[in-house]
Amino acid sequence: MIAVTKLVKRFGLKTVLRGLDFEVQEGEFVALLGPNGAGKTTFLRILASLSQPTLGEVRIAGYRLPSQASAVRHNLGVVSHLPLLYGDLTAEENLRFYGRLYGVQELSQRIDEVLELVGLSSRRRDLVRTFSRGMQQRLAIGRAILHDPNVLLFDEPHTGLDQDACDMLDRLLRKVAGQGRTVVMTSHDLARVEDLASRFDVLSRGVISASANRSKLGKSNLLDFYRQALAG
Amino acid sequence: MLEYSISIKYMLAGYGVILTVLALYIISLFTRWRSLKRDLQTLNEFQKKQ
Amino acid sequence: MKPQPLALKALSVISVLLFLSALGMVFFYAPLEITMNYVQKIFYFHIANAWVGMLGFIAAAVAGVLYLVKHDQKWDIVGLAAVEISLVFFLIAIISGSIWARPTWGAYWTWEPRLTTAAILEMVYIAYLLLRQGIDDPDRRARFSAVYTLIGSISVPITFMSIRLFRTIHPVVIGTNSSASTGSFDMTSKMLVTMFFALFSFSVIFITLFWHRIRQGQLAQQVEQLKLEELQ
Amino acid sequence: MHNEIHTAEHKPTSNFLSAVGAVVWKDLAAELRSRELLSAMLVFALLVILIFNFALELDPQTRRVATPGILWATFAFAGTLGLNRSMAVEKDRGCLDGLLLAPVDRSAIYFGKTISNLAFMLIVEVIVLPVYSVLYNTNLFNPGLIVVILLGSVGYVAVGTLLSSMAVQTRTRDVMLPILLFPVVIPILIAAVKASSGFLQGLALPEVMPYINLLIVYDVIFTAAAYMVFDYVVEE
Repeated sequence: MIAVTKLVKRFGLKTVLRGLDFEVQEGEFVALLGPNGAGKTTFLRILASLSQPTLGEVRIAGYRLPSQASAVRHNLGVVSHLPLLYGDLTAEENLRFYGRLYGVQELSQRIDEVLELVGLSSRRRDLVRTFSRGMQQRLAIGRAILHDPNVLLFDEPHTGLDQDACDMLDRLLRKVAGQGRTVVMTSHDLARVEDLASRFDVLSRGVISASANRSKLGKSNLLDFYRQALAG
Repeated sequence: MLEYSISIKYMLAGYGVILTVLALYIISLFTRWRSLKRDLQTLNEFQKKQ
Repeated sequence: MKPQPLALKALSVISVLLFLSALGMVFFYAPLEITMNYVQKIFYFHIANAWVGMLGFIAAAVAGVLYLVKHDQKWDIVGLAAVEISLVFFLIAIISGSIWARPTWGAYWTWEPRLTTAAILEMVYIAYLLLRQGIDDPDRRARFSAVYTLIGSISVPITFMSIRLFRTIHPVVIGTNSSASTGSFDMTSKMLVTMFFALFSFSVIFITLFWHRIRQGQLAQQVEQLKLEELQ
Repeated sequence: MHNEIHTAEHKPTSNFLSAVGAVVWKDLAAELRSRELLSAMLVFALLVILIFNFALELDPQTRRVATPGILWATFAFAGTLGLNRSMAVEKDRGCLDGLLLAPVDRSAIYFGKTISNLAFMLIVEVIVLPVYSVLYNTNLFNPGLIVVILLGSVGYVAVGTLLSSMAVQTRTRDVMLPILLFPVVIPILIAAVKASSGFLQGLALPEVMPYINLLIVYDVIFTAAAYMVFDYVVEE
């Protein structure tokens, strides 16, 4: 579903990603781990078609970036630590706006479905500005799956949420990931992703330095695995 | 017709400004070059130490 | 940084010689003008400086387009060099022009199209430098700089045209028979020779300075890279 | 539950226009509710007029000459306020990324933002004109003036939208826009002031036409230029 080969990203003269290889099969849920500043967000922005690779090849759902960006964008849903929502519009209006940008068919019905899924049906006519951080993040997930993409990218979605909101978010993430979608999620919080992901990849020094399937990894070994990966 | 004494004064002022600004620019190019060289040197030394 | 190539060293020497010869020609070869006498001698260097400013303006526009097409930092360095030189030489042209204007028109500043356009161009270039200062990411800085030079290069000629719709009092030296506006004068052949020699000398000086300034930009880029590596 | 995957099979033009429409609709709907931007622009515009009143001691004689200049200075100042705010809203909550994630042409985003900025600008102008007329007992209802204001605003907003999307991405975003914008919109201000004063003084059309033509030329050139370079401003 996602195939990245020899990806290099430079900002001016500063090299952030140095020949990174990365592959995700359909239906996998990959947690992308790594310390702050390792380039996780940069990498995810490249996958999201928001930033162009300096060198290397990126393919998502069979389409190449950046030349076929429009086709990739149709297949992509993104949730970042910012909500990407307009505070002065209601929940429903926000979804309607994004739905029109994506050209979603039978939009009203789809909005109902999505609001039901993220548990915000009762607040659909309220301004997003009045929502709590957790509700905004749930709506952001609704926005990301509105056009029914088959690849989802989550960039630190738990940022700024309290425990309850995090748990609620996790349930929702499982729900949307479980529909056969491919998911890549960045995080620096191991405990958070331990139960969510099916695979753990560590990004450090500009490359994927280690990768392990959940089945191979004993439950308590994630921390050891992570430390080893960072130590090189 | 302009009086010679006045005309000469303005001419000198004009060329004075032209030469001064040009000289200032070249001096600034020079000093900036030197300070960049110095930066480069310290950075190189710093890298060697590590 | 490679040592100065021989061509650049030769150019520097030639530039100094040409500058001194031009200065000599202005004072010892060109005849005194009848009505304005000595102050008219400002004209030769005034126009030569304005010419260099113009060359820089064109070079900056070309570098801007090339950067947007090629996406190569090299053109950003060239663009910055062109803008800086253009800024300095137009500044000289403006000041020397006003000093000439005082005894001729009785005021330091007249809202004459060329003078006003040059002043507005200075504002564009100062805005350009401020814009660069406000951006840390070298890639974005180069992109925005190129876009802004492009907008400026289109706007400034239109500015000139629109001010031209008002009446002009600037002396029109070449290309028109009307000498109705005050301050215009007939050029003798010796004056013409002096003017063209000054224009030629300053063109060479422009190339020399431009080259030096580009080399300095490359050095600055090198230092910036080393600093970033240090930080990592 | 799993719908058909929407791949890039939409007709590009209808997709383009509906994306432009969606952006405009979104901006107007949000503004209609909060009225933050319009009220700030309006209050600011009225304050500028008030300041001009005291700064220039607008007696009836001066007023005749100064009115076009005051109007355009007011529009230009209030305009930067609106442009800045309109783009800051996109940047602050990551919405600009949200727009860029959508499978629409970047120029659709540019035209959408330009049209809604133009709408805000025109609304402010429509309110300022009668207020100015009443305050200074001057008749500003002149079809020629309306055309000039429309043409001038189009050019101003075409460049302003491009530059404001640049300005909000800088460290010095609060002060950057007027510094970037004013030196390059001078042709508009010159032509618009001259054309406005021509119409207000009842000059014959041929005398005003050069300025109108200049405005049209500026509008066309800058809309085209901004359309071509907008990608470079938003894409990384």
